Amino acid sequence: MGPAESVHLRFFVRRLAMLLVSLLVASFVIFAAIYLAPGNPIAALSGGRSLPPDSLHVLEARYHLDQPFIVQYWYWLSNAFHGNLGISITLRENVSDLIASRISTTAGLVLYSSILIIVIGVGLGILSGFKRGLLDTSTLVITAISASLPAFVAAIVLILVFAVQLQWFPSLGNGVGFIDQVRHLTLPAFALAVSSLAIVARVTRAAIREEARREHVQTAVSRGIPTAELIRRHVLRNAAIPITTISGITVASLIAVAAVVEVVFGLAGLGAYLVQSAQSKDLAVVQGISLLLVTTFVVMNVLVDVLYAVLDPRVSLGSRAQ
Amino acid sequence: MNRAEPAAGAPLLELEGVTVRLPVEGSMQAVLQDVSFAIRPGEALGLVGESGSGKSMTARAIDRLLPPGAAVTGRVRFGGRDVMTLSGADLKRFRGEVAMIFQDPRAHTNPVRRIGDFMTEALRTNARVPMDEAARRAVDLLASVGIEDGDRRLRQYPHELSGGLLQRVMIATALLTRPRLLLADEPTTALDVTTQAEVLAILDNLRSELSLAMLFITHNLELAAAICDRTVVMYAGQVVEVRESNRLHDQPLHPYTAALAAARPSIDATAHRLTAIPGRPLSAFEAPAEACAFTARCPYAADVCRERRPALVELDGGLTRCARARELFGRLEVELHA
Amino acid sequence: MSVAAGLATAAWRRYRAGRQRRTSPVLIASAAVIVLATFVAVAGPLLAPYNPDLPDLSQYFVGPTPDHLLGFDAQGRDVLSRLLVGARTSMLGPLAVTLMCMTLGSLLAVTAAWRGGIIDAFISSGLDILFAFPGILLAVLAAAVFGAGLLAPVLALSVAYTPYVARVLRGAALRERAQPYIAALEVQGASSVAICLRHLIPNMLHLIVAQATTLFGYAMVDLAAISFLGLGVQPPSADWGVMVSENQQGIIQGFPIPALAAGVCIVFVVIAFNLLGERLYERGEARR
Amino acid sequence: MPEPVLEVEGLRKEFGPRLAVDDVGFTIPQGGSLAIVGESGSGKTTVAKMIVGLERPTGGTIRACGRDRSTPARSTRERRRRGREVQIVFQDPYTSLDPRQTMEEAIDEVLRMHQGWQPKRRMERVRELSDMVGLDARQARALPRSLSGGQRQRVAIARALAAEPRVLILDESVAALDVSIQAQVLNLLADIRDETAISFVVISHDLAVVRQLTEQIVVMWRGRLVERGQTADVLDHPQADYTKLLRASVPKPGWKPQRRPAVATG
Repeated sequence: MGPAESVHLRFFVRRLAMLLVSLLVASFVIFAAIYLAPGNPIAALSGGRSLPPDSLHVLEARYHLDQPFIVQYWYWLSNAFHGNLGISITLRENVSDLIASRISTTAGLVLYSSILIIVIGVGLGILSGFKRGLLDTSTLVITAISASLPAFVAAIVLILVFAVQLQWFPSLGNGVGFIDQVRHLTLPAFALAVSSLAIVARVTRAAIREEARREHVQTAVSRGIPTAELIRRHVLRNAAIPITTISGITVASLIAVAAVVEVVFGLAGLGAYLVQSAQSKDLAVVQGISLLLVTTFVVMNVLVDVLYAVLDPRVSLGSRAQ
Repeated sequence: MNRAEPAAGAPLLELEGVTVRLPVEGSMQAVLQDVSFAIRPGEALGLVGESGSGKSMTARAIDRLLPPGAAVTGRVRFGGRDVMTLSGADLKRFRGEVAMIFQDPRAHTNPVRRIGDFMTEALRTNARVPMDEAARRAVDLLASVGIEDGDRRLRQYPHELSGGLLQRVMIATALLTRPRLLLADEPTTALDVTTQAEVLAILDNLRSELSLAMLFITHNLELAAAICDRTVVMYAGQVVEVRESNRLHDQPLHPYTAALAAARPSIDATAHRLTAIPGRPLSAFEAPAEACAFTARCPYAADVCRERRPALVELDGGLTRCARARELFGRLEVELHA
Repeated sequence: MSVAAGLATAAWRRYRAGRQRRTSPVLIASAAVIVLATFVAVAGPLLAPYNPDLPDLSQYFVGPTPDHLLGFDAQGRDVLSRLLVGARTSMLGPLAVTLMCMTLGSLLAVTAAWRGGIIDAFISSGLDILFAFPGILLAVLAAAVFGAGLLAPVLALSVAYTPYVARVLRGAALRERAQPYIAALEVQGASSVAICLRHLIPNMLHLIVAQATTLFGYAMVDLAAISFLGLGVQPPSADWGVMVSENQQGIIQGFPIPALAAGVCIVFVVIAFNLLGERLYERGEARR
Repeated sequence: MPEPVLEVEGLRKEFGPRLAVDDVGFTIPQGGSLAIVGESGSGKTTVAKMIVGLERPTGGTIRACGRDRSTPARSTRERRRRGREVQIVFQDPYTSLDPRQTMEEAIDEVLRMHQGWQPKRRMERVRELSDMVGLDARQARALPRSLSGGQRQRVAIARALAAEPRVLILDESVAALDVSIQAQVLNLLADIRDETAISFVVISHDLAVVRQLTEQIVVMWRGRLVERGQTADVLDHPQADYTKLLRASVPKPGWKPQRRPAVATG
């Protein structure tokens, strides 16, 4: 193994350690927040009904409520680690099972959106980065507006136009079967993607412009490298670093915003369930879903970092791009 | 390689009245004014000037690297062919025959590509030389610029090399396509003096081995005089003097050249005060249209200097753009160093 | 998330820098929208022609009339009046988030950049950990724990946004701190507080203001989303996010104006803040 | 021999595992001038930073005007007193001025810090200083961005002089200037030495500049002193191998670039 590889390895190991610390702290915050929540945990567990004393003891023992805080946290965390996230008080079911039944909708929505963001956002950015003129100008104007469009406003506009007026897509529900599900997810995915897509397009465009101006591109020109090669090997390759980064970070943050879109379109996803549980104070569910979403978010951010380190040979030496 | 051979004794590169205008805040401003000079095959020509004098712009004009929107008039000929009208395969061949090295090698290498990729790129894409053959030639050339462990270097990234080393890689890379002219834009300015000496020695050796012509751009008059056969001095986008290098310090033709030499402190003698040039260097677009650009700072400025821009005239085997060149000839050196 | 955060910073800066300079009409228009929104937020209840909270089910989704320019909402309340009154909470929440984030973020950023070493490492890793929470998620969590309302989401968003702000500003402060003019002042014997207050912060003010402006836009979007989800401002209080939520059914039933009107208000204000932020940043950079 | 105004002894600086400065020592008499020459990585700028207190020495002592300054100043008063002992002018005139401050404001700020003067008295001093460095009233009221490189460096010099220091460190202060402007600034510095009793420490890689400005010289190589003496002597008859190499590498008419016998790659 050469020195460069070992530096790389050290970077990844350090990054992994940071990931674990972040997750530990995040899980602690999630647990502590619920623990500190006003109100009696027994009342929360019982859904507010009064219980006979021996039932109380059973509950206390089952949830280790008679133990110190830190021990309770430890039980919760190790259970969570084994896939046991407790029981929903409203549905009387395992939180893990409830999550499992809804996860595919959210995953599908986020995936669909990500594809839209990467294909349309990056594509549009590249086109307007290289070609000045009408396309570029209109991209700039449209993305300036859509970058400021909240997902739920985008959602109602899409419903109004494509579901109510044109009736191309359904406005509510999950659908049955793959094709129908995709059809049901189309408007939600666009609503979720629209502002991120605009930001990705703008960053891509700026990155292309910036990289094309670089002095090393001039060197390549002075050496007679053909334009197509120049764009591929120097402009696109180098712009891929910021483009990957912004795409990755944007996609990661979809996880949280998906909740809003799921609610508007009546999708049975994790986010909508989280909101519903928050409203009904079903805290075990809130804890479970929060933990899952935070973990996904943190892991995706780490993946962005790793991808960045792979794309940019300088990063492993600690000279992070500023 | 198929080269258009110029007639014997003809210049390799020839600039004739090259004027470059760039769009600055909506209007076109001249950055080069009527620049003419020639480089013979194998000759080293120095190009000296302060900031804004247009020396880098001259190199860019020759290599057709001007920013978009630039308007060029006048002629640049390389091997007898008009550079401005080259296109397609001819342009590609021209760029193979004219190599360029820059002041900041780090900015001029792609940070995400390995040295080997950078060095062999032109060979592989333009001359269709296979990768291993190109790599072998790169390692050979690295050895000739004093880098012995070429195989390892090819696998490294630019940020893993020091500035001096990277500049030597740049030189080796420039020579890889077997050029006939090297445009060197302040290639040693960012280096320490001992590294500079080393890099220049390498360049000097290779140049004579390959009978390579060179345009050496620098702000350092002594440096140009030391390593170039002839030197062009530029001021405010204009050529003000062309002179054999060994006579540049002893018998300058233009007051600006003389003043520039006198303004530098000497390493050999302590002077209490220097003969400074008053004012600051003008950029090309600040230069008056109907007067000598140096008038405001020139101790010899007379009415004749303010009436019109002087032409480049021949004097004592050199060229000078000074209206009073003849009467001042022989006096400049003595008086300014008094 | 050090690298990701750093990258977000770089990307953010690129996003700004990629904008081309345009003439000031955009700036003037943005400023006008913001001034108008602020005025309405302050004086809304006085401007409202009708009682915004008085339901009249007979007027369910009745369209615009000359007396009721935007018609009635799902509960038969005057939409225009609700928009005017709703401006207050819609603007106040983001304002609170922005003030808290900018104060905390600037303080942490300048402290970290100025002191360096262990203090910087401590602040930076603390921020990295906070970076693990997406803003909306933290707000939902806060609302679940402390109950729905404006306060919990505002606090949660402030906490969630601070790392982003502090990251960008720390980078700027580090660059500024490395400038020789700061070293010259240190050599003169100026105190750290004086250098920071009189030189370092003023020289990054354009970035701070630009950040604040953009942040306001983000906060507005996220708070409106929280209210839309029913975890923020509670009905029947008038709030733009709540209004979209309450009148969402109208979209499908063919009465889009009440929901759209509130949505349009949010979008206009957010666009104005985003554009203003960009222009201010560019101006600051151009002046250097 | 007059009282030394600056004494440096056994100075040492480690950056992690890297030894940047090792056992550097010299003294400068009142009104004297010393050059520290060397190439990048020689540690010369680190020495300057330690003298002005921007870096903390790992070992050794620094005394200015008889007072120790090897450890960070504890009080504001102490810090300001050190400011009146040693001042510095940096290489880059573009970044060594606050972009939001005019020359008048910059100098006024320094005067307020060091002297208990009334505004009128301060304004007079600002005018004196701008005269001294050759800037007119309009330039003194201009922001740095509308001044040229040479003018900015004059502002930086005036600001350093406003503290009326005993020692002025010039850290490559003319390296970034055009030749014709460099000569003007070198002449200005020569005049300042003539008119005041100030001592110069000139940090430079440019041997000709050093010869112009200093009487004494120390040559640094990889963090250590390899030669010291009278500037003219050392430049005319270098003793250390490194000084000889440095001397031989300076281009001048008739100079032939030489390859070093052993090529160090790295």
